[in-house]
Amino acid sequence: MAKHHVTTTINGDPVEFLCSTEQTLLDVLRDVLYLTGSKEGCASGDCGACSVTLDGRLVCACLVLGVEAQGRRIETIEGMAKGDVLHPLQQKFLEHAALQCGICTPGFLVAAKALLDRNPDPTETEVRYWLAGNLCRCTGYDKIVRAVLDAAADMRGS
Amino acid sequence: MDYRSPGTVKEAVDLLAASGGGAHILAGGTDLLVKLRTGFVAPKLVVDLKAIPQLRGISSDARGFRIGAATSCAEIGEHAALGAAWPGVVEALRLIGSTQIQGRATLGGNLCNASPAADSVPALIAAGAACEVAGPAGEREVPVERIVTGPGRTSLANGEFVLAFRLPKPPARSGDAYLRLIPRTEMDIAVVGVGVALALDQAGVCTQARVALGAVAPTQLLVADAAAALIGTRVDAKALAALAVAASAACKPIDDKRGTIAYRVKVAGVLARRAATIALERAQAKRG
Amino acid sequence: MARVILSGTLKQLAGGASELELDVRDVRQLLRALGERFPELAPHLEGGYAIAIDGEIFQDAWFAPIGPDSEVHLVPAIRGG
Amino acid sequence: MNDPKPIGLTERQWKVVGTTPLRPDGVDKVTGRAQFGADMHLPNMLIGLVLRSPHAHARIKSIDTSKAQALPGVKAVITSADLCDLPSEFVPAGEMMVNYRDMTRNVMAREKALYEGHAVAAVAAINEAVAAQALTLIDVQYEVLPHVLDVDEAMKPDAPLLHDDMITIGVEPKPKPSNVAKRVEFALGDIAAGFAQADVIVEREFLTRPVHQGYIEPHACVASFSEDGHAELWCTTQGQFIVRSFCAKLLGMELSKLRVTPSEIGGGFGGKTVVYLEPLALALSRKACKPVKMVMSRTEVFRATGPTSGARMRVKIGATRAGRITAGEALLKYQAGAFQGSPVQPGCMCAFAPYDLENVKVVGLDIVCNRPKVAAYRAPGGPIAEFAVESVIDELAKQLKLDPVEFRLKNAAKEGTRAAYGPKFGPIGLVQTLEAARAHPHYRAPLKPNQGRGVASGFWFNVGGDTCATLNLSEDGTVSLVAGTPDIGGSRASLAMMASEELGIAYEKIRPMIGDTSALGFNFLTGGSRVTFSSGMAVVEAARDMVRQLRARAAKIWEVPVDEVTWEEGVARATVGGVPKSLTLADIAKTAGKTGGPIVGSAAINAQGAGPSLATHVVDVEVDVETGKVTVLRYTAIQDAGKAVHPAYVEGQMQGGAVQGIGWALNEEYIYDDKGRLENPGFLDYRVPVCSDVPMIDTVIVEVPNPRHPYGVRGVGETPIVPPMAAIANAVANAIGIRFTELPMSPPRVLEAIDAKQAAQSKAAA
Repeated sequence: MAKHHVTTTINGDPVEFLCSTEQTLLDVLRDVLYLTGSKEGCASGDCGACSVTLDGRLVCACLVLGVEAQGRRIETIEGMAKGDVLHPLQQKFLEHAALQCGICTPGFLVAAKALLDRNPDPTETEVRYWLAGNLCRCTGYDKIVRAVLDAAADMRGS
Repeated sequence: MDYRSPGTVKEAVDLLAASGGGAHILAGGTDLLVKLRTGFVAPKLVVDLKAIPQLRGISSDARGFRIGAATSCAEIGEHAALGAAWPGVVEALRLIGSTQIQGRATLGGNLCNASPAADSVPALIAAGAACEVAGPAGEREVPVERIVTGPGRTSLANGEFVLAFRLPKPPARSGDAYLRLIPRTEMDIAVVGVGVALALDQAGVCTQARVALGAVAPTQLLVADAAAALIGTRVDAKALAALAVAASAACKPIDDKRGTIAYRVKVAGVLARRAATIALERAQAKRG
Repeated sequence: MARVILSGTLKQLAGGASELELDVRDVRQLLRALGERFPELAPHLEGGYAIAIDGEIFQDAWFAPIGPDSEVHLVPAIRGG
Repeated sequence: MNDPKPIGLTERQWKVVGTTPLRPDGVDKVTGRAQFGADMHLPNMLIGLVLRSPHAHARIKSIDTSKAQALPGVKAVITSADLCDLPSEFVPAGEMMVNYRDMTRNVMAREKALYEGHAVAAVAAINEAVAAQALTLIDVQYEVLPHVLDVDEAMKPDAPLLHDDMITIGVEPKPKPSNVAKRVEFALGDIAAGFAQADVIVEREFLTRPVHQGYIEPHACVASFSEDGHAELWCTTQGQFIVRSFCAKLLGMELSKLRVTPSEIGGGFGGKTVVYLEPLALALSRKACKPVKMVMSRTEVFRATGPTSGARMRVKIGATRAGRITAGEALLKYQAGAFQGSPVQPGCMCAFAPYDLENVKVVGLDIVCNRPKVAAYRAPGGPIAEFAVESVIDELAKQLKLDPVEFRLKNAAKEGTRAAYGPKFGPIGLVQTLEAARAHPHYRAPLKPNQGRGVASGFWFNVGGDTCATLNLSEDGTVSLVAGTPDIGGSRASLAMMASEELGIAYEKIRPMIGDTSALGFNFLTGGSRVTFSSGMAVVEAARDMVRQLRARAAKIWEVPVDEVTWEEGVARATVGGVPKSLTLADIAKTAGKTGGPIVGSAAINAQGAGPSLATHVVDVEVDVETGKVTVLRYTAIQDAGKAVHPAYVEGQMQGGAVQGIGWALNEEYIYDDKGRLENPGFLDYRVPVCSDVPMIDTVIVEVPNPRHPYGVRGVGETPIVPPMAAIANAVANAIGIRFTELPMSPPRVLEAIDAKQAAQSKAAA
């Protein structure tokens, strides 16, 4: 089976790649394009470490075929900071010590950004349920939730 | 394994029919990709239905709502009119997986994956939803409860697929609700799911009811006895108790890694009572 | 003379001796003395045990000093996760 | 952000320690730049996959790899024949006692496959698809044997034996072979006399199930063997040096020929203190002479790594009416998995450690069964035993009509208390954590029907061990800090803070990194809550070494005796000919070449004197009595940190441990079918807590300094997982009047108990 030629946009840049049908978007990001910021924790959509947005919708890259990226717009963790300016969420995660090992962090940040893009003033409960698909085994979630709420407050204020 | 993304219903029907069962439909992919990854399925062809306009989006007409079978749950959840008309259906489909899963999962996939535990299905059945089915012989409309015939099995013929879901206009003074039991608050498969839809007359007496159970039998169950326990009552404590008994009695569950027979039977009754209470409140709220 | 206390498995291996007085000035001397007196004990002492000298635990520390009035316990080495 | 304010008991005025600067590796981790185990790519790299046993227990009659070997694109196939067989003896490896016979067999099955998922062969091929196809071409002939999963079955006289030659250690006369690897015993005082003095005795049986560490990053490595027999290994591990020791032994290599570089590590909790893929990747690379990458799937992680033991336990405690415990007795039977080595010994030692008891007897059994070999998991052994003991303590308090904190205070171990395992404690902070719990507003907050509050305390030893650290002073006065303990939760920050404190230069001037095995002498692994303690001690010593050199250089420059030069806040000062002189660290660095050469501070120590950390947790739960679902409403974790160097990361350890404990208490368990195959090898049905399951976890840091650490540090990482299971069980008991002695307290189990109680009540009423 010949590979598919896919033309897509990743973090605002035009990107072309070849992939087989079996390869997921996560496989393509990590193994073909070397965008290894999206992590594979489960390959079944249960951990959220590979969270990216696809045409603005939060998805698990492990549950999208690479070939489905054709003509779509993908945002990954690598596109979150603008130049040397961190996104407020990135900055707040650092300030709140909202990461320990850091493997889940890219997924949490992408997911949290998708939340704040839609809901600039979420409650703690809304944050917790929105992020329920992102597993963190280190922090107990406390500092992550605080960081998201604080980033939201900051972004509303600015 | 090849991948095709047809742009029309006919093209999709032809591809599926020509594959002789060797093709697998891709909608949201949240079940299929896991099955591909684990080797549970190994189709020769994957047919992505998302490029077909008839499978996308939500519209309403005199009959009610039409939801394209490949519309993502996230999109459906954002449709205010649908949420106001059928809050139980919407809360059910919003329970399918995480935010990430919501961005991809579809009603068509949730139904045709044919899991006894699919969250949207009991709510759709309770709401009296039907499927528009396309296939080599043309299109037909089928009640949702007739699609799934067993775990992983549907009544769809080779080349057929679900185009859209039809939800009727809700009757006056009606309400629906869906509740499920999972061990955590999110990310689990339902151990028991219960959808209830009911309508009241002006005096507050229940005139219509449909009660559907999930994860307690090889397919979702539409439980006539449970509905009968409500119809003609004011959905008071006695009726709710009878509903719980009827719901529990209808269960034919198995012991598995997600729950025991005894647990599912008991909790089906509890959730039926609680879901009916919410549906009642919603129906009463519409009274004014 | 330091007071050396064996318990549990070590006590069994030492033929039931639970407490003894030994003239030792550091951990290596202690291990040697125990090994000579209880040959059954010797293979178990190498690495598997830590030495508590007056309440303070030493692991793999031959030259940790033992005072003339020290109370010494042999306890299983702890590694942790 | 919330500003952690520890209850401080140290006198020293700190400048850096106790603040919460941003972590040095933080930006890399929030931008996706950080390189974890699976993120490494090398040119010409092959992909390796493992063939695993589908049977829980089977003799391997033959393995034919010829067809796989012949598949185009396959570059190497290995079986156990490609690894060294080694004798059964416990030998020191670094600081651990290791049985290499078992290790080589766990890494790759030899005579028998001992659990479903046990590796039996591995391939390396040009890509994953070819490697996967090659696995299907390997023909393994098995003779399936009866299997045994649990300790009670494994101890039956007719139980199938995993190892035909296993004779229980610690039993005289030597018994015939069995699945019991070892019996350990700890005793103090006279247990019979102790119980004779008791007015109230509570005795209960407990059952816990294995739980997985659940790190989000699966095991991953890249191995690259060169034709001259040298090898490089990149891997996600808690200890690059122990990986080197293990792999060199299993491959028959000299240590100097293998360099191991730890990647960023995506969680470990003890589960990455052993090797699985690493020796296989090296053996494949040695055969193929190309780099080989191996990454486990989540399913493989569950089937073949971790977990910690499940256990069957009996605990009996007696107390006087006045509330003094007179005796405690426990029998702990821990699953080891396929090879000996459960954490039953530390479990025995922890069981009664929080209490001042005169009469104690604890017996532990280490029992093999057809499950993956257990690996360390946060305070290994402690949470299991202490769940049982803290549950009985709670029940005793209730029978004595004493507040559970008050009862614990009456019996709490403190400085000078003889631990149940022998020695006397130095200063420890249990009493302070209990007093903080009692004083906390949480402890007095009102509760509603079906809600309950539970309390439990917990103990963990903490460890020290071999540790090196180097501080390299650069020409511009900045410092690169090299440590040898992988940073699993922010330790680079705390190490840089300690260097900053000691050198008197800004935290930002110090760049910490984790060295590979060629950069430093041997370091024991990141585990046992030892990093801030041991690497911290080494960093402080290395900094003091550097300060000595800085003062000497200043003395040379000023031509005064070195003891006239002081070092304060990063500046050397002396009075030279009546004139006060000063040189900053940067000044001295600039001319270092001229004054004697580069300045490097280093320390290579075997850190002794680790101080135990004790904790008390308070939790409120609500039970849905119709569905059996338990919801955690409020949680407060209180712990003695000795000295919290970076309080936010100390809090993070407490919060993370508490939530892991919540998962252990409520939902996490392995489910096996009747053939011994794992039915829930994924995060869908192995239910770790998700964000919406838990409330904020309040923390109180208590600081009872560890006198043996220059800054008073104790480890903090492990103790937080000890109290939650009992605290939650105690809370559930208070909510609905039912004592759970079995974990997890999942909805079906809770509802069954509620129904049984109601049935018993209506029967009694009838």
